[in-house]
Amino acid sequence: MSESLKKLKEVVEAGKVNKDAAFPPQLKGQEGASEWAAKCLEEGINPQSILSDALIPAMEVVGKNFSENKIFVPQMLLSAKAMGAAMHHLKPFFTSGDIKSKGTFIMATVKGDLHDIGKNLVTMMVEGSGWTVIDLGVDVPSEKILKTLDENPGAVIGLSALLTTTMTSMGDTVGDIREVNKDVQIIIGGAPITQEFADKIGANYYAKGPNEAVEYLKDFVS
Amino acid sequence: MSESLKKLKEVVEAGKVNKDAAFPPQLKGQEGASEWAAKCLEEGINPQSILSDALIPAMEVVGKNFSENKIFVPQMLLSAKAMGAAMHHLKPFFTSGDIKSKGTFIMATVKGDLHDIGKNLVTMMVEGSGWTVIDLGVDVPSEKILKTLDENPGAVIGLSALLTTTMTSMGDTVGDIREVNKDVQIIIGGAPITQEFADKIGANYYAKGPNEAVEYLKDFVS
Amino acid sequence: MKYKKLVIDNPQDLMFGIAPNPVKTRRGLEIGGGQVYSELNFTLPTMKINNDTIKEVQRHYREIAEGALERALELNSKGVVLEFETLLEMTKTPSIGVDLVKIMNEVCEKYYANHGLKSEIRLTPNDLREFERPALQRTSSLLEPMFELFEKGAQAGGDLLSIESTGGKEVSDNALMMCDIKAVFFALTVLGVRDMQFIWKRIVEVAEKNGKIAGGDSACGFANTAMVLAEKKFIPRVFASIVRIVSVVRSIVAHEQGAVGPEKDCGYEGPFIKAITGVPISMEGKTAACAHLSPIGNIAFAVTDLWSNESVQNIKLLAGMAPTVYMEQLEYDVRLANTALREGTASAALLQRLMVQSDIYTDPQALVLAPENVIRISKQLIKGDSYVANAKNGALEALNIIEEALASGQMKLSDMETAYLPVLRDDIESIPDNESAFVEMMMPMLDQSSFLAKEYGL
Amino acid sequence: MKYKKLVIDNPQDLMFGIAPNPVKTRRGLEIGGGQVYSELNFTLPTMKINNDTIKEVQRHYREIAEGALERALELNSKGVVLEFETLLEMTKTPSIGVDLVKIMNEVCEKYYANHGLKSEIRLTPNDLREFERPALQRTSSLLEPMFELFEKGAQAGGDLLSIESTGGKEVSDNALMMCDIKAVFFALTVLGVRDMQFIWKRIVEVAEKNGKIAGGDSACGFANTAMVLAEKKFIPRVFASIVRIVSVVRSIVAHEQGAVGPEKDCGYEGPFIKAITGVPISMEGKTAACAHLSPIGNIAFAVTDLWSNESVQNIKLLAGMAPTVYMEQLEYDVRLANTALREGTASAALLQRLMVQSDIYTDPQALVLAPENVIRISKQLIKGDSYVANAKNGALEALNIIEEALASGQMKLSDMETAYLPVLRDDIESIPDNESAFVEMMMPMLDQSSFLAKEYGL
Ligand code: B12
Ligand code: B12
Repeated sequence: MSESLKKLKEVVEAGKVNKDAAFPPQLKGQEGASEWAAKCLEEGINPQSILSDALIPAMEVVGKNFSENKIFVPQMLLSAKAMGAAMHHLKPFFTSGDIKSKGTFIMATVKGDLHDIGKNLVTMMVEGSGWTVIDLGVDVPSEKILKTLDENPGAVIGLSALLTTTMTSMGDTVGDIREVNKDVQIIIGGAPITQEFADKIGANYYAKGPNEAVEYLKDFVS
Repeated sequence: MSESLKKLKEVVEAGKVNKDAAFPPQLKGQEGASEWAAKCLEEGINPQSILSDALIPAMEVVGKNFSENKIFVPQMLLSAKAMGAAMHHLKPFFTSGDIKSKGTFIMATVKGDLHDIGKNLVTMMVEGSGWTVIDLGVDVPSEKILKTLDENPGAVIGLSALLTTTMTSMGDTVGDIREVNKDVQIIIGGAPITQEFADKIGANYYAKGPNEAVEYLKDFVS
Repeated sequence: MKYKKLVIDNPQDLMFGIAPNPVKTRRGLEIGGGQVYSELNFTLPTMKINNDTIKEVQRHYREIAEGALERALELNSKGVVLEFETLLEMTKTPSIGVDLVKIMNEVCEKYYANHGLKSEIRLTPNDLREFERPALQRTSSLLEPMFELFEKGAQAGGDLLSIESTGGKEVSDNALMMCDIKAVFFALTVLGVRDMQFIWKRIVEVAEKNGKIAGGDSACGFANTAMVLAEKKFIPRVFASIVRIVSVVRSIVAHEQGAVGPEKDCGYEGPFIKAITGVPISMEGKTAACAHLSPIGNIAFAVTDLWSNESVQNIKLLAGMAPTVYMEQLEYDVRLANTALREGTASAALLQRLMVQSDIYTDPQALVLAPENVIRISKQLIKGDSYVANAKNGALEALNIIEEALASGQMKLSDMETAYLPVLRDDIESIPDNESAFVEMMMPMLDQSSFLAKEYGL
Repeated sequence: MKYKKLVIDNPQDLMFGIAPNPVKTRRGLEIGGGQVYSELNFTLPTMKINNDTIKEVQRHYREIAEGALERALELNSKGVVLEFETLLEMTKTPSIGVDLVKIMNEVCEKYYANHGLKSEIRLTPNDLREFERPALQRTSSLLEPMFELFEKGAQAGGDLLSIESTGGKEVSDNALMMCDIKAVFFALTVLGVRDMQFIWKRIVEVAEKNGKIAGGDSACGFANTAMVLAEKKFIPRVFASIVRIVSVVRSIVAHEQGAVGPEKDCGYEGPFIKAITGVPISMEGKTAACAHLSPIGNIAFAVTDLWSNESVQNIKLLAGMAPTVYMEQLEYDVRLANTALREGTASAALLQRLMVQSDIYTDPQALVLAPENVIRISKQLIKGDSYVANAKNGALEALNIIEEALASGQMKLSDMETAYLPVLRDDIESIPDNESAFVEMMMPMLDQSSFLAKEYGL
């Protein structure tokens, strides 16, 4: 593996976004994900390899550390930001088809529900694992999800609900989606959700947290 | 109302079974339900009236007192026994058709469940309200209930379950009954049961306690 | 009865967390050794147990154990007992129960190895014999799966063996509803005692053979049932409080047969048994409100060594699964008491006094659990020459205590309640001290179809 | 900030059940008047709220109130607060919420008239404004239904008015996840304070106009969220403990505007606000494990006047409906404390000490709640000339306290935790005392699309 790829992986793991970034303090003034990604491209490294051999593995380490309580969320967020900064340089290659995303993940907190801290974490981790994520925000009506699904055929849907009252709204949403599309994968989560509930409303999977979602998604790479 | 009918009502309320009965102490040596029922018949009082004007009203008072925590279970049980002693004299008139029972109530604790204290209370109170009760006991399989229903067409069924595991057995029992008979009234109860659960498994009614059951049954007098 | 002298005869020595004969477990719990531990109890949510669901059942028990121990660890717990009280199917097909013990024991072992968190499983098979009516207490073929579960479950990691045996319940059920105290005496001091002798001899053998701990037995189907019925206002509280005392002579038999504790939680005989025998006990109070409401939320803690929640389903509350939630609640109760123990006798005594004083005069069932009264009653419970006589003396002393509290004005009871006091006293006094005389007196009065005398060696 | 002097400046005077300015309610509760009361919180099980279900919704709330008060009566409760925290639909369509208040008030009235049981409803509409993003804190049309519910709900029997207002949350949400303490300061001491001034002026007006009691506001979406995140190990505990301190200067604004207490439960600013203003407070600890796990199960009780369970769904546990079960658990906790209060200062002080000592060094969030530390920090929280400066001083004192506990070896924290201490200190010290200087400093660093400065009068 080239030195630059290694470095890129390192700085993403460390959460160093770019040279100017103040975090982490011990890398102050050094180059970050943005610079190293550019350098990799300059060196002619295959963009797909940049993604698959540096960015995603880095985020896997980060995800693992997080799930083992070895780092806190901010560190994970910084790594996600660093990955984002690197991805910025890779954007054109997605458009040109040189890199393929693992797929599209549409994420929403359901109608009537405003809780988004959990959703945001999931979004970030799924993104970090190489998926293209479309975050529709909170209090999202079914129509909006269906429209987005229409525009992104083959996407996987993630739904979040934190209130006992909006769990039923989650049930409705899944129902609405199923009316149009029987086969789309729907993953649900949120503190009050259980596997039984997922079965009941016809969702495919209940994920306790982001890591379980990332694991499960591995089967659906397009 | 004749003196003897009044007396009969009084002794049933008081729980005085017969002359020999030790309870209640203040009626020691006095005549009880058995004697007064015989006397009523001797006096030529209509058996239906003995039931409807003395026994059932007495048990209604008892039920009300119990539900208002004015008496304990033993007092209620003694009244039920007193009523039973009086009913003994009325038996022939049921056979002859001179008295009509309000209907038949088949009661059982479901398969796998041995709790019967609650069931027994319900049995007693429903009996006291003028229904013919068939108590099938505890740990009762569906077949036994269906057989009894077969022998007693038009009967109402009561089911009791106290365990979270036997709640599902209650669901099965209701399912089995419904396969054969869509219309039979099924009332369920027991500490873990709720109205939602009743709706879910297709029972007609969830009764919190005996009084609610007696109230509900009023609509189904045959 | 074997015991002739109280091991603890001073109320001041009756203290939570401290038992004269503490029990040390494999992973290092010292129950009664100077601190109180949580005893978490749990059960399945509404679901079937069969071949199709068995994986799901196992998932539940693993989730329960993981959730509870993770939370206990997080809260710096000093140790936990997980009580696995089996449901019918798990005893009928012992392999189901044994596999669940294995699963939970794995979790216990993991937390012990990785984090030093001490935990132990109390294995409590349910008494299958009551499925036959009338029950065949001694000759039932159902004893076989029960003892298979005891034996193999113990080997699989169920280190503390217990049961809530049901000998005498055939008579007690009706007796409770009729408030027939003589029949209750018969159920507990004749049938119950005889069945306890029979079954605990065998349980102690299993424990000794497998190097495990024979815990104890509580009269759940008797005394706890009476409390639940009294709480529903179905029977008088004074009656329920006497049932509790009578049940002591029945449950203590486990220890006569060699059970070393911890005694089981849900009959509340514990305080008396601790005073008489010195074994550590388990109790349940406010934190068992999930399983039943009670009038003894605080006072139940006063002299306990394990603190239990009796039972909660594995369902989701807003914070997480209910057993995890109850683990936290137990731990905080226990932590408060252990802080007092660490501070020393004066602090512990004050905390105990607050627990006692906050409940004592609200209900006769609370009243009899005050340490002073426990000692007074326990002295009577060992005075006589037969189980019957002991129960009689204990019950009469409890009546004295209730009447004194009423006379002094400290306790108030409704007329409906107090009306039962003279009736109870008369009835109890009419009971002969001698077992055979008592049996002779009772036999004609009992529904002979409900129980088989010869199954009790009568 | 209005307050320049502590109403309670001696830790010994900071005691559960006793507030210098107690609040007397219509049916005779005296909150802070010498005893602690339970505050029961509850919510619906999984279900929709719409025209088809409204009868069922009402049935739930009636059942909750009936079950809880019946149990409280049974347990000789001295009084209960029922907190009705509304769900979205009940505020959006105020008549739904008002009808539910009526139903519960009827139940309260019935138990008062028939049995003398005192109870009161705390009406807590949810803050609808956060449904618009970015929120229109001052100009939103959603303020209308919110205040309609306040007004008509108060008239229907919601005697204590509260809210968990969300001004500043747009900034805080992200700040918590990033552990960006400067942004947290901005969210709470600039945006939060300004929004509190706006909304509490109006709430106090409603209360005064209708002869009702303006209770208080807790920074649930800030400090409680931080605690939940820390409990999940998502953010450091030291960070969460500082957020709690900073939130005090935001929540105290309700009282500057005229709210008289009881302060609300779920942000845990209470102890500081009690020391500074003398109003009675509500807290939640072990008995709120149903709603969230926490590291402050016992210490949360130490100086509280109401004891809350935060929230539990109306679902069935083995003993009965969960709110009834939690009512019992709260009552026993409260009864213990009230027994101590009745015995006198020494007993109460000892019980408090046990509560404090049992948790204090297990977590920085517990540490800052110890009465001594509450007083130390409160002194700092009123020293400065601006909300920002006060929060800064308080937070720095909290850091001092944490560092002292670490240095003395009494508290242990992982390296992951302690690594944050110098970072926090540097960041906090870099904050200017002056609000406009702080705003100037922060504006460029914040995501301007997430909040509207002018909606805060900036
Ligand atoms: C923070 C919070 C808030 C914040 C939300 C801030 C925000 N931007 O999200 C604020 C203050 C705004 C808020 C408002 C309300 N809240 Co709120 N809130 C909470 C709190 C304290 C923490 C939630 C949280 O962020 N947890 C941390 C995150 C990381 O965990 P998480 O969301 O569970 O997500 C994780 C997993 O579940 C999973 N996950 C989540 N979603 C998904 C989706 C997928 C696809 C996957 C794979 C995984 C996944 O991954 C995440 C990471 O592990 C909870 C308490 C609790 N015990 O959960 C109450 C809580 C959820 N809220 C509650 C209530 C009642 C409300 C309000 C109605 C209060 C009111 N009356 O005003 C309003 C409702 C507003 C609305 N309509 O949504 C109640 C719910 C009770 C009920 N009936 O269901 C709770 C349980 C509090 C309580 N104990 O009473 N709340
Ligand atoms: C007494 C009792 C027993 C006695 C039963 C005696 C008997 N002959 O019935 C004994 C000791 C035998 C027993 C055994 C067991 N029990 Co049990 N038992 C109880 C207890 C303490 C009280 C039940 C009771 O009688 N209540 C009084 C009566 C009057 O109330 P009720 O039954 O609810 O009935 C009222 C209403 O519900 C209604 N009603 C009831 N049925 C019906 C039906 C109709 C049609 C209608 C209209 C109304 C109605 O009317 C009644 C009057 O108001 C409960 C605790 C509790 N909180 O309920 C545990 C409890 C039910 N038992 C429990 C358990 C676990 C068991 C065992 C499995 C224990 C074991 N491991 O051995 C065994 C199971 C045996 C079996 N397979 O059934 C658990 C259940 C947990 C779970 N998973 O669901 C409970 C909740 C105890 C606990 N907190 O853990 N138990």
